[in-house]
Amino acid sequence: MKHLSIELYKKMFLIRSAELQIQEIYAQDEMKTPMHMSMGEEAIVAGVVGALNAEDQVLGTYRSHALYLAKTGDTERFYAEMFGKVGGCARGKAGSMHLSALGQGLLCCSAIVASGIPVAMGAAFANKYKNNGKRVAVFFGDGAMDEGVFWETINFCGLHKLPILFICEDNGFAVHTRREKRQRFSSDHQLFENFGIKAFEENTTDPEIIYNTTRNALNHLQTTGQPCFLRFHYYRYLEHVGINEDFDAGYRDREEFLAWREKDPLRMQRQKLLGQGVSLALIEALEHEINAKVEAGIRFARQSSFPAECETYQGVFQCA
Amino acid sequence: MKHLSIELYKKMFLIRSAELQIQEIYAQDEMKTPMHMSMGEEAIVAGVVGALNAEDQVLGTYRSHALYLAKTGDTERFYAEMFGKVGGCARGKAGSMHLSALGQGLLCCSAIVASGIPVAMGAAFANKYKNNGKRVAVFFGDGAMDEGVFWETINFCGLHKLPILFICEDNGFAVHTRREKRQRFSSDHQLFENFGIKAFEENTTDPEIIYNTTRNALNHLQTTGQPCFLRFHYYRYLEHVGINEDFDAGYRDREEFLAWREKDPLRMQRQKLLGQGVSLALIEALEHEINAKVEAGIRFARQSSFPAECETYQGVFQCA
Amino acid sequence: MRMITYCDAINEALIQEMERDPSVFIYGIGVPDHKKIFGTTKGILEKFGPARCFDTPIAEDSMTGLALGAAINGLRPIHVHIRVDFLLLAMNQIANLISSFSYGCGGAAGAPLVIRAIVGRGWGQGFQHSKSMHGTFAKIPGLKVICPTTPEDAKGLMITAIRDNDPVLVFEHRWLYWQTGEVAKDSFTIPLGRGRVVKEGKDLTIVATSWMNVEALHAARILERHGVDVEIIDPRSIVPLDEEIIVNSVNKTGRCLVADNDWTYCGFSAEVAALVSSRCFGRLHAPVERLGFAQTPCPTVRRLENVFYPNAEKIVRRVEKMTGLAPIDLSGEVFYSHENRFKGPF
Amino acid sequence: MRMITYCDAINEALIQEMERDPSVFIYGIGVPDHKKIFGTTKGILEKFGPARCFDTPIAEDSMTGLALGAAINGLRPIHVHIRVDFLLLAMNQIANLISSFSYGCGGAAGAPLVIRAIVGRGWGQGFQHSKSMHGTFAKIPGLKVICPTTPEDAKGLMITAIRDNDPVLVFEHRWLYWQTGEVAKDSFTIPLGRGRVVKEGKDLTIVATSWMNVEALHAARILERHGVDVEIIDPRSIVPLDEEIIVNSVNKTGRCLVADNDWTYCGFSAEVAALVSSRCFGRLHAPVERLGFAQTPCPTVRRLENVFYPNAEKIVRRVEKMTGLAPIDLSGEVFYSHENRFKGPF
Ligand SMILES: Cc1ncc(C[n+]2csc(CCOP(=O)(O)OP(=O)(O)O)c2C)c(N)n1
Ligand SMILES: Cc1ncc(C[n+]2csc(CCOP(=O)(O)OP(=O)(O)O)c2C)c(N)n1
Ligand SMILES: [Mg+2]
Ligand SMILES: [Mg+2]
Repeated sequence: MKHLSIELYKKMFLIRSAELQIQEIYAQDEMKTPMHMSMGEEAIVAGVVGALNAEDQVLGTYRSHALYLAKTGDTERFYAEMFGKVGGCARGKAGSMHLSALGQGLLCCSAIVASGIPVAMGAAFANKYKNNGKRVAVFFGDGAMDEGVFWETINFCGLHKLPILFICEDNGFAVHTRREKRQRFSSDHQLFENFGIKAFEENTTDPEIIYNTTRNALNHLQTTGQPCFLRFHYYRYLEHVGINEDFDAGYRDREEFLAWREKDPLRMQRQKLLGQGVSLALIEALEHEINAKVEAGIRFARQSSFPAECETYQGVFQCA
Repeated sequence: MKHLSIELYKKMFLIRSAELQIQEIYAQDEMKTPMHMSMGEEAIVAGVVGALNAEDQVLGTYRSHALYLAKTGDTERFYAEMFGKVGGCARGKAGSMHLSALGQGLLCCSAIVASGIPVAMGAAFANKYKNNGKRVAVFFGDGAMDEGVFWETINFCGLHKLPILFICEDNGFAVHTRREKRQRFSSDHQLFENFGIKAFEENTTDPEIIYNTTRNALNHLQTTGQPCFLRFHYYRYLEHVGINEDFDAGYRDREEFLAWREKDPLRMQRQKLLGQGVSLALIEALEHEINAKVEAGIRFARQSSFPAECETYQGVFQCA
Repeated sequence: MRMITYCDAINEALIQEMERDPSVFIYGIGVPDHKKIFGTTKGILEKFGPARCFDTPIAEDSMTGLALGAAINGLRPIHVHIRVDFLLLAMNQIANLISSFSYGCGGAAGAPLVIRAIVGRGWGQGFQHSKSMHGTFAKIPGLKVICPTTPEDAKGLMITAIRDNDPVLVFEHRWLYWQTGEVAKDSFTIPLGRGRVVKEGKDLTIVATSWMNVEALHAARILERHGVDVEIIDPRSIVPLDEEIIVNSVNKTGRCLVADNDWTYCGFSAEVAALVSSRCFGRLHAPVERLGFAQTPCPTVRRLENVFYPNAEKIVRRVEKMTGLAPIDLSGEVFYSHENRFKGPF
Repeated sequence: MRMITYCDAINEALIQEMERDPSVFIYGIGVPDHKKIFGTTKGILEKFGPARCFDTPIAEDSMTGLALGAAINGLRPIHVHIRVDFLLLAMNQIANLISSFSYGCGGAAGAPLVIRAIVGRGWGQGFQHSKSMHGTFAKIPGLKVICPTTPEDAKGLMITAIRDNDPVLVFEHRWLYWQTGEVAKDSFTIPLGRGRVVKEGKDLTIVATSWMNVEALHAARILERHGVDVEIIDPRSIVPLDEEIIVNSVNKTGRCLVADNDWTYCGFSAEVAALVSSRCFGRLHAPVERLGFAQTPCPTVRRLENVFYPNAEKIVRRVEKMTGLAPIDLSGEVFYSHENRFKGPF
């Protein structure tokens, strides 16, 4: 229990720390890639990924800093990709919006809304075909459910009972547009039931609740074969794309943010650890270690070289 | 009441008679266009179109002989289109799969599954924008609900309360594939409720039941502003495309067909009329008149000329 | 050697690859039904079962995503579309995801998948069932695109496509299904990116794609009787393209007609014309000419369809103009009409 | 005359047309939000209300169907996409329905709708936010496609597009938004299908699209100092195409470089090269050359992006080769870099 709390805190702290560094140095224009920040959603990603096995696979969107860090624990290839260096997870060709780590189970992050969802279905299909026991969790925003391909996918997954979790990271907005302006549907349970999919929902910044919900979903999948849809609410701290706040834009209130920040997942979990009797010294040591890892990642990225110009033409095909 | 029964019978008889003629003469290869026959669905189309006002608008699919005939009552432009003649509703350029009659409210028939559904939404949007009181009914097969665009469309229509009826002509098959193999979802009422859409369902070959269901739906739309989804079951008498039966193909049973044909909409309605005291002589006179109209349509088509070769290049743009 | 149809050649390629490699599976609307995609998938369900040969909902977008995801996880999907027009619903997956998957992970892995798309004229199919579009897909970097013409090419290129670690789109013209040719029984591959000299000649080069090779050959026979010796080049693969075989031929003949089974404007025929005009600059006796679909949506009525589609007669007429040949009397000539083989209904 | 930006010119065109014609409405993801599509939709919600200016779900396919249906029923929709890449999700509606609507009803009615698609380089946007694709859409008969370059063209062509009874796709390069130029305040139209001579010259013709006109002009200034007098032609509209203005220019100069803001393979540059090679046959001193995107998905890192995208420097280098000019020392030259105007974040 305590162990789990610490593990989840570490995952979250890595994400937060890594993004704080991005905020810190983005203005230096070394990272020429559009940043869709994860700040605010750390508990979701840490909780879900924490509940998965290492062999399980995930897919994400353009907003996948958290997912990459939680799934891989790596900071070097992460930052090198942000810096556009050959040491990056895609040799600098993909940038912030298209992180991947095939060996560690992050299969694809697509910047076209909802487009990773059917790809995740394909990955789950393959796992079932090979009967290898791996599960797939696909992360997407509430906006993805606007797209028809989402509905096509849940239908097929429900029909074929594919081993997949749909993780909706619901921040109530697609860019600046509220969910109510885009989606008429509301009652998950009833709706997804109809597609043979079990729905779960949590409105929390506690990664352990998310962890447990995910475990329940995985159990449900295991015992019934039914895919699960998990909706987790959170608040996007920063602007849609970029590293700044945007409460002056007028489409949402700073008050809302402040209410959420009261329950900031990092602060809450840290308090919980202290309450569980974890010593401040231990926590600080962990934090220190993670911060050092983040700094090491940035150092690595800075030292890595830019790809040679000829690399522009490489990697288009596997078999030339 | 009796009047309605007669009107619906006339609509159905026109459809059946027109298609019997197609079956009769198709082998002569004058109609070089793939035929997706309406035989079996007459009650649905007659009932729904009968319930609409003349100014209301409809859209259909490649399987829209019935829809065209019920909405327009025309046989000349109908057959001329089948024959590829300039007298056709599209001067012979569209054929059986793309009938239209803009002046009479048949806006578009698309042979890409589900693709007419969002177009119907646009038409309904325009009617609401202009506040002209017109309603749109879009016809599609059960297969159309496989496509994501269907879900996108009902979401937007539910959200914006557009004046539209979704008419699902459910024959349980997409080409040769049963619905259960393609669709996990089942409970219309619950499902569409979630999208702000009221669902209706009938399994009947009685056009008056369909007429009444449609009237109810139109009333519901009128009073609540909610779009409606109407599922009507029927049996496709012939092969998916073509004028023949296909019970030897093995994907469905002749027995099924025979059970449905017991309830053939034409025969049932005719019996009903007789039961209502409509004289056989009157019925036969109506039938005779309609058959004559069908024959006149075919004559017209035969006499109409083929488009000149230069017409290939015309009509691509309105403003050249 | 054995003579078999193009249809059977494809079927054989699919079966041999599925036997060889359990990661190959085939799916799509109607794939296992009794019509068997014009016969190309016959016996597959029976032999390999529903896990490796299955039907789908009518949901091209997500079903294409399925191919990509399965390919990432080590399978080799073959997704079949009975008309290429339906691929337009999957354009996002194809052009935004599949094409850039390898590049987008820095070349770490590819997406070995095959998309089979059937094209070609039918029974008055009209503007929504008549496209070809190999040029449209060829424009997107990261996709390989092939148009096999002969039964031998159909088998050899299909096997290569399945084994290739990149996404390959295969365009199959339905009229070719009934063409016969010699095909080895054993499995064999034909490399992508190598064209084929269909017929040698010295006066003019016709670069033809897919069914247009059949028409070009017919035209060449007619022209031969009137003293014009045409060379026909079938590039077979649109991406990668065998530029050399085209350039060498035109350098020899000095004249080039591109007969493409697609619209010409911004299409593959434009690419070949641009390529030839540039690389054979100074060796051309006349401008490169192009034949393709009329720049209109496809009409349904036969008379206009005949204007819309290119064929042997139009090739003859164009070559006459290009070579200054007097108009040939074609009144006795019987041109290919699918009607003679395949009557309605569609 | 007044100098305004391209962005303001579009905004003015939209507002003037919405004032003039109550059947015009504008919608799309983000259209009414505070970012106002780079400012092009500013003031519209405030002036015309949410019935005529509204946001949508992220559902490109159905939202494009909405345009067609509304157009059939007499409205004039303007559908906006902040990246053209998202239009690929609507390919079915565009290529299978909208393009053939007029033809498919025998010319009885058209589909008067406008689709605005923004293209152009940003802040390392990568392969899913970088396409251009005017050539892809231009290939489909029944669609009109325009790429305005100057503020004046942006306004005049936009107004024409809105009033046109056919579907018009407008490609707007985001870097152009901040370019300024003289634009009349009152409403005016510029006919589709007429190109513009951006700069007269006698030695070589550059046919440039969209932003490439800015780069070509820069290149021309450099080349001028070295004795090469370049003529620049902006076709402005891709469909219909003003062939004559291109052909006349190349007949005069004898040399042609096509600088297109898109991939070259099977693209618009291939079409122009084919056209010029054919119609100016015998008058060309050298083969037509083409510049465009590298035939790869677009990489993110700046150094490779610079290889991927064509620009003034590459034009200069290409013209040097085409004209036999000695390499110009460009070390002192400051080439356009959006970075100088627009720093991250994206
Ligand atoms: C198909 C498509 N349409 C539009 C966009 C532009 N876009 C980028 S992010 C976004 C909002 C997505 O919202 P959501 O899915 O809720 O994710 P969030 O950003 O809130 O995490 C939009 C519309 C896109 N990337 N892809
Ligand atoms: C997008 C698309 N995919 C595939 C097809 C091929 N196709 C034509 S009809 C059809 C079945 C449609 O079934 P349904 O909607 O139930 O209509 P029905 O034929 O039963 O009336 C299919 C798959 C198509 N026309 N469009
Ligand atoms: Mg969101
Ligand atoms: Mg059906």
